[in-house]
Amino acid sequence: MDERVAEYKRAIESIVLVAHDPVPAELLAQLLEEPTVMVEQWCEELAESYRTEGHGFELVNIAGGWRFQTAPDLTPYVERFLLHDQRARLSGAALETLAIVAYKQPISRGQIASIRGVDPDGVLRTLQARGYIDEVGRDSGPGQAILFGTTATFLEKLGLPSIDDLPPIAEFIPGAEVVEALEVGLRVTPLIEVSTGGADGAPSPEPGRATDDDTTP
Amino acid sequence: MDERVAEYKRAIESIVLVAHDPVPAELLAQLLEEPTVMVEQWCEELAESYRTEGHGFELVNIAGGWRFQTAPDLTPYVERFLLHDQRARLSGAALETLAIVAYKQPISRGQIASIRGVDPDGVLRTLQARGYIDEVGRDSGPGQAILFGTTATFLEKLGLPSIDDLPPIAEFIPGAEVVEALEVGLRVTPLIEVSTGGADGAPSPEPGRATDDDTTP
Amino acid sequence: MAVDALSTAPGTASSATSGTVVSTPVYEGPFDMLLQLILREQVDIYDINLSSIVDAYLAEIERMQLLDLDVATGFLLIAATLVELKARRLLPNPTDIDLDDEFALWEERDMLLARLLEAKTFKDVAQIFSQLAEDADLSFPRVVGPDERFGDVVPDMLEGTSVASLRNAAIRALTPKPVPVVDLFHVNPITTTVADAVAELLDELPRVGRITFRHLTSDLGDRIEVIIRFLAVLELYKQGAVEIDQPERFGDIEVIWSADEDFDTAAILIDAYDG
Repeated sequence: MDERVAEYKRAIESIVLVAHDPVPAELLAQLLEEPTVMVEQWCEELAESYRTEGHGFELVNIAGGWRFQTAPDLTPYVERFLLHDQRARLSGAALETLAIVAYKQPISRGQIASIRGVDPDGVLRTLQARGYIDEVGRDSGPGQAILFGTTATFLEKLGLPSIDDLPPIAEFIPGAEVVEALEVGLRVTPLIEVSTGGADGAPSPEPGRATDDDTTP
Repeated sequence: MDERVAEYKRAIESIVLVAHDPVPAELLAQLLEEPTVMVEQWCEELAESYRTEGHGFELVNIAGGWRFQTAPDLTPYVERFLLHDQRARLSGAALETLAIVAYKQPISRGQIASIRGVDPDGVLRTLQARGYIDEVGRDSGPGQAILFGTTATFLEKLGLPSIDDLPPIAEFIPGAEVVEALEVGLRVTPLIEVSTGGADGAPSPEPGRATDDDTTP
Repeated sequence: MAVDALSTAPGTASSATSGTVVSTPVYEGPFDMLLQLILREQVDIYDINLSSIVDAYLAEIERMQLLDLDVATGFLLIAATLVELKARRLLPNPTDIDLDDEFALWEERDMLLARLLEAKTFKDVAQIFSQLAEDADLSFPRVVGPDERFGDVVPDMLEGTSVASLRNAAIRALTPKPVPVVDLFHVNPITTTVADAVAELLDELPRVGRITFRHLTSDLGDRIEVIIRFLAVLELYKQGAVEIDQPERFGDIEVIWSADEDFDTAAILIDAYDG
């Protein structure tokens, strides 16, 4: 039994070595004619053994499959060999748009525009050209707007196993202090009323600013 | 000392992992800044350790360099994978790149990059590995960029008698040089004094242009 | 190598001028500008006066050398809401308020608040994405594929690809993408001022009464001229000479002449864009 497992692990190594893209555990399971759960366990064990043996490569679960990649601490050597920095950095606008698409997919251009407040056309084109997003369907509404979603390349770019591994969006909803700052900033109430609420009661020389620090909900 | 050797071995593993061609020991020696004889010894030791640990891959010295390859006894698994891999179709990006080469040959990597807006390196290598395109010459310009063209295999696969039998594409599509000029134009600050209204309608030479031509390797 | 305009570092815009790269803070649209004004610089809405936003905006245009009309449209909308909020806060007598107007304004404010919060959320997510990508970029995947020993087994990747689909791919790849920027080969020094544009509008608007912003700017070649005219519309809105209506978000804006018969146009002209 142990010998067979060793054989399967060797087979996994050989298949992943020749693959262009991450190999899904399901595909490995099909090729080995073994259950997917077992294959997943063997992959984990292989990955762990590479780590403990201190190899220069690692086996990782990324974008829905397993692949070989170089260990992160060896980047200087690999970059020196490849002679160029292959990393394509994304602008703030591109990252924000990508974030919206990732969490709200499928999403139309118009919906992105209304969240960002700017026309996302150019950014969408760049993200699509780089393969991070793609058209995933059409809106059923009258305009039949194109809907966008993220791709496997996006997951690879972020080093994530699947879209479910994105951090939960709830973690990013601004905290009470931010909401408060915005509310104060956009307060409708006339200034006269606002400035009378202070505990000290003394009229401040700059009424609009006085409430900034001590507004309590 | 032993620790440094371990680090060098890891670096060798990482470099050879991403290399498309066998990596000469001399090149590894250069990258590690260590003597070639030492590098050769470390490669031998790595190869030996893979054998004794019974991995599914091996490190071999072939065609003047070191590379990873699958163990011979696992060939059935590898072949099964390659035959079953549903994803072995040309991606949209690859097809577009192939189309650009087909219609615009001979064409340099830099010219393709400026048309597609992304680095075509990986795609070109895939297309070349499949025998659909090949290097057909060198640019006469300062960079002597490699020029690509399609192969006989490409014509055969598409059932075309010759490259002249490709269906024509509309005249309005500008050549690569126009698209490139457009891109260059977008990168420079627009506050250039341009004399307008030449009677012949010829655009005046664009100052930013000259330096951008030699970005092709 | 093709360097696209988006590959600059987050939060900065690089403009290459004769070799030197100048980095300046960038507002990613009107929400972002407002967020930064309120949160980063910790200024209260009371301190945000219109002219300073307009100044910042013009400065931004000058730095970026690139402007999309939609950016301007979004900015105009938010500026309008801000002006209204500001006006309400400065109102001397709170009892003088029309309740319907008051609710409408609250609604607008809540909408703006909600959108700012949403914008802030994704801005923070973008930071995490940036970090994830940076970490992931440290590892290089093996994408070598099978060696020559498997040459016979590798399926033909062109199988199922027709000549027609290759032709279509060529058309897709070679058709230049529409680029929403100023025609850089015909940029002239900017000669018009906001005051000039206000004068033109004061001549035109009372005659036409109601006109879309698109129509109002259809004769203008340069985007910068469009922007200047839009700033002029904003100025007239501030002075209460026009009303602005936009039925659809990001749709065309209607400018409606709403001044009284005895509206003092001369006063506006003198006042226009003094700050």
